[in-house]
Amino acid sequence: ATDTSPGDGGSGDTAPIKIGIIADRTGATGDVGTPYNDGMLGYIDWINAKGGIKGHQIDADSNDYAYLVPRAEELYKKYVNDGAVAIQGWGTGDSEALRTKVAADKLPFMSASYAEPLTDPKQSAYNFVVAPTYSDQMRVALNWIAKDAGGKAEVAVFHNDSPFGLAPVADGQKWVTEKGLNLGYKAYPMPKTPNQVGLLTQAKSQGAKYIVIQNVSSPAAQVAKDIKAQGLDMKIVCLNWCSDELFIKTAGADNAEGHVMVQPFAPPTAEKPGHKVIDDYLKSKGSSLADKGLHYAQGWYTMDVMAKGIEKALDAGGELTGESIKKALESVSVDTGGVVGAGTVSFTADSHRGSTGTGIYEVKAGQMVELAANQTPES
Amino acid sequence: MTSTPVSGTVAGAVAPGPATTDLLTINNVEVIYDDVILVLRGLSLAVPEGKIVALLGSNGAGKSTTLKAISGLLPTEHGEVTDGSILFGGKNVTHLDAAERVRLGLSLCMEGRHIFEHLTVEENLISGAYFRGRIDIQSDLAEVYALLPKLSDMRARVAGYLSGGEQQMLAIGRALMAKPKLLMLDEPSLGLAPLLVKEIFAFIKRVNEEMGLTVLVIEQNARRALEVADHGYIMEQGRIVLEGTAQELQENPDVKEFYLGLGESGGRKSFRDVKHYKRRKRWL
Amino acid sequence: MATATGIHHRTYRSELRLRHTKAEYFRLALMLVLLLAAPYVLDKYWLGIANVILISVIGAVGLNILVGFTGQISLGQGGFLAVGAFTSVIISDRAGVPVPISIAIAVLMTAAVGAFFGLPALRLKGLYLAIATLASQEIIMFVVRRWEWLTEGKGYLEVERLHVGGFQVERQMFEVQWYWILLALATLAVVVARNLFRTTLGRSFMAVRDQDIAAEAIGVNITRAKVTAFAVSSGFVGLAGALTAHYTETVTWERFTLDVSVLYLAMIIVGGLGSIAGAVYGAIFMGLLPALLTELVDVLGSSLPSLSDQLPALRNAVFGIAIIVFLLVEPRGLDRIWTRMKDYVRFWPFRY
Amino acid sequence: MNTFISLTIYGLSDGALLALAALGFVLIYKATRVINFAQGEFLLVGAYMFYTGFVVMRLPLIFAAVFGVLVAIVLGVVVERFILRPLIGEHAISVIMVTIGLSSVLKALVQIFYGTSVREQPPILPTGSIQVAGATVPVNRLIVIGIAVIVLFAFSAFFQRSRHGVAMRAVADDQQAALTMGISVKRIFSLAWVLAAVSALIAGVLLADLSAVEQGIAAFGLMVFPVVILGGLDSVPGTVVGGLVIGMLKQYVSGYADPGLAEVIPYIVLVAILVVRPYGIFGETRIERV
Amino acid sequence: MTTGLTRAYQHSLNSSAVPSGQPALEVKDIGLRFGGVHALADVGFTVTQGHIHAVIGPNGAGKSSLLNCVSGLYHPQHGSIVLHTGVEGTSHELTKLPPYKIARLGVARSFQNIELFSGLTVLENLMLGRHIHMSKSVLASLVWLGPARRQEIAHRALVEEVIDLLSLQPFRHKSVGSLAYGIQKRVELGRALCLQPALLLLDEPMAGMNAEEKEDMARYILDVHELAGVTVILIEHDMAVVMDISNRVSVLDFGRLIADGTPDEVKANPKVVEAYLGAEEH
Ligand SMILES: Nc1ncnc2c1ncn2[C@@H]1O[C@H](COP(=O)(O)OP(=O)(O)OP(=O)(O)O)[C@@H](O)[C@H]1O
Ligand SMILES: Nc1ncnc2c1ncn2[C@@H]1O[C@H](COP(=O)(O)OP(=O)(O)OP(=O)(O)O)[C@@H](O)[C@H]1O
Ligand SMILES: CC(C)C[C@H](N)C(=O)O
Ligand SMILES: [Mg+2]
Ligand SMILES: [Mg+2]
Repeated sequence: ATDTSPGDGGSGDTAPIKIGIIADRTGATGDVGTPYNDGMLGYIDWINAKGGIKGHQIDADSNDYAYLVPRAEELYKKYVNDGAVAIQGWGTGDSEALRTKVAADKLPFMSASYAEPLTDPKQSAYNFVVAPTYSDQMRVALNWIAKDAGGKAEVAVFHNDSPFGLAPVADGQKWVTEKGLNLGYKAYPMPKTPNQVGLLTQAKSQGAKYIVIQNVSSPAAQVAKDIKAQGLDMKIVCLNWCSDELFIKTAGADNAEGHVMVQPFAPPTAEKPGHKVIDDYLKSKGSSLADKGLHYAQGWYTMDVMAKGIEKALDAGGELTGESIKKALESVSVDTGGVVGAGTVSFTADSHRGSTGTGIYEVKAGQMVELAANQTPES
Repeated sequence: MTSTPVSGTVAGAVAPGPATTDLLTINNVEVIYDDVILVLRGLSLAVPEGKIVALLGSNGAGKSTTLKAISGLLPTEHGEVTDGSILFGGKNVTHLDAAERVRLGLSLCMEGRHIFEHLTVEENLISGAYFRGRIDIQSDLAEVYALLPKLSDMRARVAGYLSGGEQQMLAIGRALMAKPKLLMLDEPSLGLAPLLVKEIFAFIKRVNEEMGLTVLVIEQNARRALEVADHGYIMEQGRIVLEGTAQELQENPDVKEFYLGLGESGGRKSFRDVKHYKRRKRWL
Repeated sequence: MATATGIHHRTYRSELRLRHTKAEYFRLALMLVLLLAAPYVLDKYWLGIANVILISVIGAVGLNILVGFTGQISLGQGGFLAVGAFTSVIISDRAGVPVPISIAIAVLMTAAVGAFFGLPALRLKGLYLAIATLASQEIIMFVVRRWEWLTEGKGYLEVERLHVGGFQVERQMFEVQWYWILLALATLAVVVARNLFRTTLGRSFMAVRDQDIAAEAIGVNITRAKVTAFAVSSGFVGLAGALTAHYTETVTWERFTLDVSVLYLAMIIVGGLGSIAGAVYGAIFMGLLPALLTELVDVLGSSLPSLSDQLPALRNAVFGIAIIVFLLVEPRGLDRIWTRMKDYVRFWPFRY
Repeated sequence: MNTFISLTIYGLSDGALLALAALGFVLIYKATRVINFAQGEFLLVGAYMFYTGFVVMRLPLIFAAVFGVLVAIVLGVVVERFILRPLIGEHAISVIMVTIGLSSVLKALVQIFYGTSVREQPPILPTGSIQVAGATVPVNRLIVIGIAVIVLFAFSAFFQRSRHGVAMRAVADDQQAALTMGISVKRIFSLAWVLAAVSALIAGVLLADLSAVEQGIAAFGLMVFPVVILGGLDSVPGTVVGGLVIGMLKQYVSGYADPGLAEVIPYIVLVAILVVRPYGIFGETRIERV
Repeated sequence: MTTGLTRAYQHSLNSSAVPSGQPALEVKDIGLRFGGVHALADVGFTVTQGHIHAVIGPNGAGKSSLLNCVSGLYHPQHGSIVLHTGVEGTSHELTKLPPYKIARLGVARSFQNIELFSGLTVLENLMLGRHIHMSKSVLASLVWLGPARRQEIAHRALVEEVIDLLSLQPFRHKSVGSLAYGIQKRVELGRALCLQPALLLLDEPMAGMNAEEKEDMARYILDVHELAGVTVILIEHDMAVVMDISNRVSVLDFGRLIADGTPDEVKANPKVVEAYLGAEEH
């Protein structure tokens, strides 16, 4: 747990704002969960140093839940009990498990899960999704593939065998049919093995030239290695959680070369204006955004969006509650300096889909090189 | 020790020196289990080199504990020698590691056989020679098989499936593979058929006489034990209460009554004659 | 007739009571007072933890029946919890059956599934069985994950807030009301399990554990005893699973992984194998440990910020170390420590 | 056909790694009757120790290997001496639990010192592929198979030819009796744990080279269970058979059938085998007589 | 054969209705092999109701195997074992039955190496001897109050009689693991008695005992035999005991029956002397 509040007296109107963070630092998705969580904590440190939000320090309680649902629930209860006004979560499994609870407790809940059902206020009243959903990312990926292949192609979807992995699978299929894309589409759950050749074999017999991966970086990198070792002519299209520097690092620049990434959060190499504030902050701490990678920025701006909501709620006056923050968020529009999607994240009372635009990158010489910016499913 | 070809030397041939030297001496040993259970209360005894000594006593007197103390097995049972000393061949071994003592020539054949169930008969025997390093043990094996021919028919059988008595023979054979200077036997006749009991004791006598192997033996079958022993000790409640030559003990009236099961008349009494009041008195 | 406590009984009946001495009745009363006072003393968070512990008590008691009393090591707990959870929710929410009935059905269902997965125990012993139950865990998980009908393709199930007849758990009183429900059921589970081991059926389980050949030779049908033990144990676990579902209001397979099986095993081992009280102590200990660690971490985290990065890992380390140290100090668990403490107090000041 | 060949090679190399990982597990069980739930973490620690030597300390490959082996030896000795030895004679499940605790601690230690993100390590084994009967086969996979064969062969030779094999089994059967044979139980126990740690190191390093230096290596350890049960908990040859069967089975299932099924198929096979042979294919039948 | 002891027991410890002198158990030509080992070859004899029937023979002769066949732990490859339990010749073929079913017919036993339930108390061990006579309903067990408790109390009465017969009073609530060897052997006998046996099998009940304890154990066996009239098959290596207390003796050697007769006949049989007793005394 990390208490980032220097605690400035806490007199009436500058009482610290309590936020609970459910983070995965050590669990199955800790590889990407750690920089994401660091990004949030960095942001809080940064804003507190600036004097907080309208004089209120953010008092964040961040704990690791190791991607275990029961731990997440326990933490959630603790935060509720400690009087948190908003929660930052992480996984699809726990976000879904907590969905009805946050609605009942009226606590705005953001998470790193971009599963589509979370964007619908009717189903999940207090969940806010900052990035394009996994399904949207999948749609963009499919559009891109159709274009890249010049029409007909076979697509194999490799996904993590969990709610997270499954989130965009059905929607992708639907998209292909709906849009009449000339794509073959087949999904394969990824087993935990030191090679993914079995899957690749199946993809090969399917005739797939494109492999969409909805998983974290390490297994995706394994696929890249195996494609290379097998000398297969296949292109990986990673969605958000494997579209990162880690993928390149783990696979090796050589093996990663030419693969494609659908990533709503601009990587540091894309040098968006919004990166500067993070980089400056990190430099002051003797580090840099390039070191930390894009998930740091992802955590940073997710927190930023929440902070902007809180700021607006404070502006509106009255007591700061989950309910007031929700209302504020539903009318906020946050400029992320080009880092998230098209640059701005905004919600409405009817839609908690913060943005729809995502960038597409290609790995070239170990770097993520932008192929297209701000792609939406419909664009 | 190299083995002399003639008549086999299962025992590490100790030159028959002056008969008075004690190979093993125990002085005032006190043993405590689990930090509280005092079992041996100042026990002293001596085993002269080249002799057979019998240690008798009722159940629970602490006989096995004595042998465990000598062979260093107490730590495996949360037991400890808290006082006194154990000298073997002049060397103080009171707190020596169990495996080390075997190397010095102290070999124990435990009560209840303790053979290695999953090993074959031959592997059991081989394990007996383990500490002697990389040596050629074929001749030693042959000797043991010659002494206990029944084992040789069963060499490839898994020991755990042998009958109780067969296992007992194996345990003794295994102890001999260590070529000890002092062989300690804890109730070797347990579960053996009468003929075999006779043979085992004859065998003990033989290795003792022919090879000068020193033996310390615990027995419930006091009659047999005293027949072959030179010397005997009787223990009760962790102490030696009586000591003497085998001859003396055999003639002692108490020993006759309680250990040899002989009536006042000197003849064996019938089990049917045991009166109920007797056991009432004893158990209630 | 005399017992170890020096009490004399005039009838077998009085001897068969679970408690004999004043001290025992006093402790029982004290515990009752504490349990009844809890909801008025604890805040929601701690009450929530208490509720989770109460559910684990039921599951741990069940597991101990199998592992501690019958000697059949099981790593399949998570799978059986899942069976209970899914069964109850599907029957109550989808078929519209009242929750108490759906829970009862879940108990029976899990007992049946448990008995089925206990069949390998008829041939397997010891650690081989343990690993076979690991297989049952993995297989049940696989089915739960793949069988889309269970969650209607969503991957998880949402559960309606508990309502029985006219009664509905209120949001504000959620933890408190659940506390009473769970306390009642956990107490029932403990009492029932203790009853079991006062009868010949329970004793036959222990006979199978201690010496199965001898058990058979005195007329215990080992096959039946083992399968019954699996069924009874799984029944408890099914109850725990069903309660987990209704209490947490979501069911996903992620809640029933191998980690959970291991955690339950840790409870009964740290608590004390073959002791109902031990299962309770173990559930409490394992339930409180992470929460207390979180508190500790909060304290340390603010005073040693440089350390805060390591704290998540430290928590794992502390968890592991706690288990290791525990078992090194007292391999027979908390129950044993408690017994020794009682003896110490009883004989004090005459310690020897 | 070439698909089949490449699946086979991949299956074999995974199986070889599994066999190596299982080897240590079996040795420990053979001598001490302990089920080591921390075997996966031994692989993890092994991989990270080699990484430390090779990448962090920039030692030449061979010295990095020596460094790794030294740490593995220390790990084996320390774990045996301070954690397992005091529990000798306690209930099997208590001992299992301790190894579960140990696994948690080891994983945490690796996290504390190395974090959770993937570490970069240059390839140790030659990369590149060769063509075998029309299939593309990566060279490093072939080498892994080779190394595993050598190590496994060396270990089984050690146990078959030397007295230590008998001594280990003797200790497992009856520690007291082993002591009366002059067999140092402590030394045998240490030996078992050290050998287990070293074989785990080899498996861990190879696995890391094929995949990556990361936390996930520990999870590989779980697959050891089907392997050892299949082969028999106490059989060294059994690990080879079990490892290869499981490795190839997973590969074929993920290549030809449902990849999701690949994760449970070992368990299904395991149960099937156990029903027919309750002590695995080569396992020693426990003797129960009255 | 009265001992001057009069004690009134409410329960009969003997469940056989076969009249004294009639065959209680007939072993017919049984053969048992383990791989290449012939543990038993064509062994046949009859145990008469009301006898103490001793089985002796060298180590490895197959005595324990024989008992194991009778109690169903081993299944002979051929031959048959018939148990008579009723007046009207109610008889059962045992060779194909599992052990627990044989126990339910009233065959109780002790083991060569004590096989008690070491985690349980003496009382619990003895109560387990009553297992076959008790209802095992899961529901009743869980509820306790009512039938389960009544049943416990009812059966406890018989167990107390056994405790009294074997003088186990001081050990009732002791865990059997902590008891002296001799007492454990007695508890094992007690557990078998609680079954109300039709036939009692004892495998070396006196091994490892000193003279005094042997006397006691012999007395208990005689009591069981005389007071309760239980038929006993006794394996024992102490010839003094065997010759003293048994009515009939069968001798095995290498899995074969080499002699069968009264103690005196057997003692004089040269084959027995050669294979088992050895020359001199006895
Ligand atoms: N490991 C132990 N822990 C505690 N007490 C023990 C232990 N071993 C033996 N004792 C106790 O020590 C006493 C002596 O036991 P020991 O085995 O030495 O007797 P013994 O003379 O060999 O008897 P027996 O003739 O039955 O073999 C007994 O009262 C026994 O209960
Ligand atoms: N389960 C088994 N598997 C293999 N062989 C067995 C088995 N049980 C007994 N034997 C063998 O059968 C033979 C008879 O054994 P048994 O135990 O019946 O002998 P016993 O007459 O009771 O001898 P003892 O007096 O030594 O106890 C022995 O050679 C033994 O090795
Ligand atoms: C990185 C991830 C696997 C976590 C992710 N946020 C999820 O949906 O579960
Ligand atoms: Mg003794
Ligand atoms: Mg026998």
